[in-house]
Amino acid sequence: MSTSTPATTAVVEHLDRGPLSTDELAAVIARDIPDGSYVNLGIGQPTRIADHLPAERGVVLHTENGMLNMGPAAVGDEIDPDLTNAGKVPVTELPGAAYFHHADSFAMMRGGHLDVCVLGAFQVSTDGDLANWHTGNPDDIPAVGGAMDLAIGAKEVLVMMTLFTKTGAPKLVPSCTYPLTGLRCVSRVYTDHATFDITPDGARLRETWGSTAADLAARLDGIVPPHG
Amino acid sequence: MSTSTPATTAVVEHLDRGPLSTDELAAVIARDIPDGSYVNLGIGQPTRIADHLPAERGVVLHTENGMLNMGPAAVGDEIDPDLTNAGKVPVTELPGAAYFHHADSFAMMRGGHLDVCVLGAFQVSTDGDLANWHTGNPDDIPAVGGAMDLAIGAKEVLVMMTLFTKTGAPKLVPSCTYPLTGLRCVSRVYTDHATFDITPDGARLRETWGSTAADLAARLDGIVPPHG
Amino acid sequence: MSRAQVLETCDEAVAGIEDGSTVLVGGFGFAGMPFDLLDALIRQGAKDLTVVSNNAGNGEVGLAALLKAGRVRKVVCSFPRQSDSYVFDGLYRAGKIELEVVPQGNLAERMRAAGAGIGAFFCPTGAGTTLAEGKETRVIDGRTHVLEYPIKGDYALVSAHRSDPMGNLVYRKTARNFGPVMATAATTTIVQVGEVVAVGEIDPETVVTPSIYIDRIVRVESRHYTVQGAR
Amino acid sequence: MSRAQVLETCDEAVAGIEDGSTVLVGGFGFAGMPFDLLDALIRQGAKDLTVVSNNAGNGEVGLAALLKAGRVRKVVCSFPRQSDSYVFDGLYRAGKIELEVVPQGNLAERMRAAGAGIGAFFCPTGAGTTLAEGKETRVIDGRTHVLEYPIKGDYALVSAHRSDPMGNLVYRKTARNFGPVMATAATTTIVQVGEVVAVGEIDPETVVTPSIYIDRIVRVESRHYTVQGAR
Repeated sequence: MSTSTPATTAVVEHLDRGPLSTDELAAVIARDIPDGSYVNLGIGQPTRIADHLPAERGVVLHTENGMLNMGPAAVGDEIDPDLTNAGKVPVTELPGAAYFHHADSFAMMRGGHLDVCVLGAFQVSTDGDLANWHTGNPDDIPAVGGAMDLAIGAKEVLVMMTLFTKTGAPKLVPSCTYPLTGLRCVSRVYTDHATFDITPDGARLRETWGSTAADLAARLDGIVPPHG
Repeated sequence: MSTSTPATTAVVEHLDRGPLSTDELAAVIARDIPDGSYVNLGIGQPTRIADHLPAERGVVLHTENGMLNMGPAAVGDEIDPDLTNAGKVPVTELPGAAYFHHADSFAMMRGGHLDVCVLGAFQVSTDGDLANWHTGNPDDIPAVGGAMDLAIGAKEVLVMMTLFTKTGAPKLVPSCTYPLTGLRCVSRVYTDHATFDITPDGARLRETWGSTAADLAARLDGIVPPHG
Repeated sequence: MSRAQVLETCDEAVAGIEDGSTVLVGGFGFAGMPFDLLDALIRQGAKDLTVVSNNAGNGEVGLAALLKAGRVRKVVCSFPRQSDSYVFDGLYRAGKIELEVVPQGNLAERMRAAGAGIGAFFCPTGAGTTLAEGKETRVIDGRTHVLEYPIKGDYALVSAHRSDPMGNLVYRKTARNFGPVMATAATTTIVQVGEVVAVGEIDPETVVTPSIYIDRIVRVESRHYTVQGAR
Repeated sequence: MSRAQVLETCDEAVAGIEDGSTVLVGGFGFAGMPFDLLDALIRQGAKDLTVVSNNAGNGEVGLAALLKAGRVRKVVCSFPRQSDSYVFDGLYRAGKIELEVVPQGNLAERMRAAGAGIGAFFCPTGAGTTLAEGKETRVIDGRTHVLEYPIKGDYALVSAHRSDPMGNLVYRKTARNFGPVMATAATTTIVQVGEVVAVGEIDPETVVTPSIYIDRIVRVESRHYTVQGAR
């Protein structure tokens, strides 16, 4: 996973620009996914990463509703209601695909065979807890889908999210206040402002966009102090 | 299972002949297997039952090495080393067959989906314990195969064996002395001299060949006294 | 289970489903949903049902129609909340239906366990979360596992692509999803298929659900549906 | 696991198997036995192996040849005793090999558990017998169940009928047996196949082992073997 990590622990700061757009963030994550790996992209923003994984990268996409080597979204006559992704969006099949039933699909996920999954999140704790399934609001209808299985099952669980809520509150926090999806399962957090490795010492900044590491660390609790 | 059982509890005695041959016993068991049922025939003598199940009976044979609707033994050019039964004897495939892997095959057995299995036995206890996998002789190499899975898994576990050892000792006994395969799993015992139902009260004689019920009961321990 | 019956109508296929039954309903959204069997079940009238399905219905067809008809006491599913799950949402908020949310992998594996004779299993999914509250846990190889029990159905309603008269089934693309697992986990499995071909026409190497799991088969007219809804 | 490698020789395919490894070996008798990979493993020289397989070798080829070469410390299997298992029998009676007998269903299910992330499971098989002695038991729904743990391999050696270069596999008839389960249960899965076809030539509906489980693929000449032995 770490071919793009600099040899030193210095944080790479991109100060000549603002935070990443969703699409730019998707491209950053795509860059870090090793060629030839088997990957599950969660519903929502992570789906966008597929646009940045050209065929020559050899990345095989898994969808938990029973398919490997899923292709791009179906358009026009390609649309087949028997062929959808986990978000129930019509998709296509690539050569070398395979179909299987739900127990086999989740055995694949839970058995540790996926190299990478990328999930959205409400919050991630600096020691890697993930909260992405329930706001905790008693009026909300809970719905977990496959999130808890992916969280415990993939070899690397990456999170893609904005670093702050609309009101400016950090979503990378010392301890999640939202109901948890999985404990200590996240290995890396990708956000519009910065990427972080979850290490035994806490969340460590890797790369920033539009802010210095020091400025970001000051806005967050529980971040390993940057040495760059 | 009991379409051939007389409405009364009277034992049917066939005194105009001797004990059944293996082939005759196989025919008796075949007669009691309901049309259209899914059946596993254990290695050895029970295999012979297939010869008495004509196609119009609609009985589907399962072999634990991954197949439903197994056909008769292969001969001549039919022999295909990729197609064998659980005894590793080449067999054939009938129309409507299905292949599956070993975990799926045993899920089918253990999940209670087989209507009937017929197993050989060293001993059966009068409360239905089965001993058929190991003589208990310390010089013997133990080998269990699928016997313990069949014993707990099939809806009806039938035993096919001789009633007495070569030295005349009963094999239907109050308590097995051989190592057990399964506890209280046998529902009916078919032997050359007689058939028995295993009931909550013990083994109950159903039908005899060449001996009266009273004579057989006298040679056995733990038999429900015949009222015939 | 002994030989399957091929029936003429969906009404015959769902005959005898009792009030209070647990019914496993195939499909992931609309893909693989047994629309025609669900319509027949509404006509049949069984009520007070517990439905186990991945979702809690979409739009007003299929499972949502069964819910709307007031026949379901409880839904066991992984993902009830969808953009068009307003029938369920309304019943839930009105306190007219119970909900048990189960992680999707546990939903599948617990039904597999029911079909495979597994009494219970330990799995890390959900450990430390509210969905594992009150459940037995155990640390195995340094990792917390949760003990999960089988989910068994009285009936399974499944949709498949093709069957032979014995009940060997093949599915189509991701419409396969829960069908093969549910078929193993119910006392009585009822399947609607688009086509019944002669025995021997399905390659035994490609059978996904072997005939042993199927009790009743009914052929239905192929129905045009979109991801937005059936018909 | 990331993309599979297609290798030219079985020697390359078994490279790196360390002394002391646990090796899952496919096959039920000779059907599905990876003869060529086993021959290469003998040449490769790894020793002190634990072999998990349904049987303990037949005649003097395949698994029996590996045993005869003295490379196996322990066999975990369901059925070691066969009419032609004299190589194993001799080693066992001479105290030169350990044996763990596992009911066949537990053997399959424990490997499935290893592949499926199940930490342990309760099953009635063997309850009350000597094969469950010392194992944890629990009464579930009135029936005694035994707690069984996963069997995980460092390597799996599997034989399949056909592959594409990604590692999607199909098998042939009852030679399928343990291959699909073992492929999921090992850190590194090595498969010998009779044919490698282009990506896209295997119908995605008929794939039995999806590519994710396969690490190394080698094509071998089709070998004539009988139920009595290979070649």
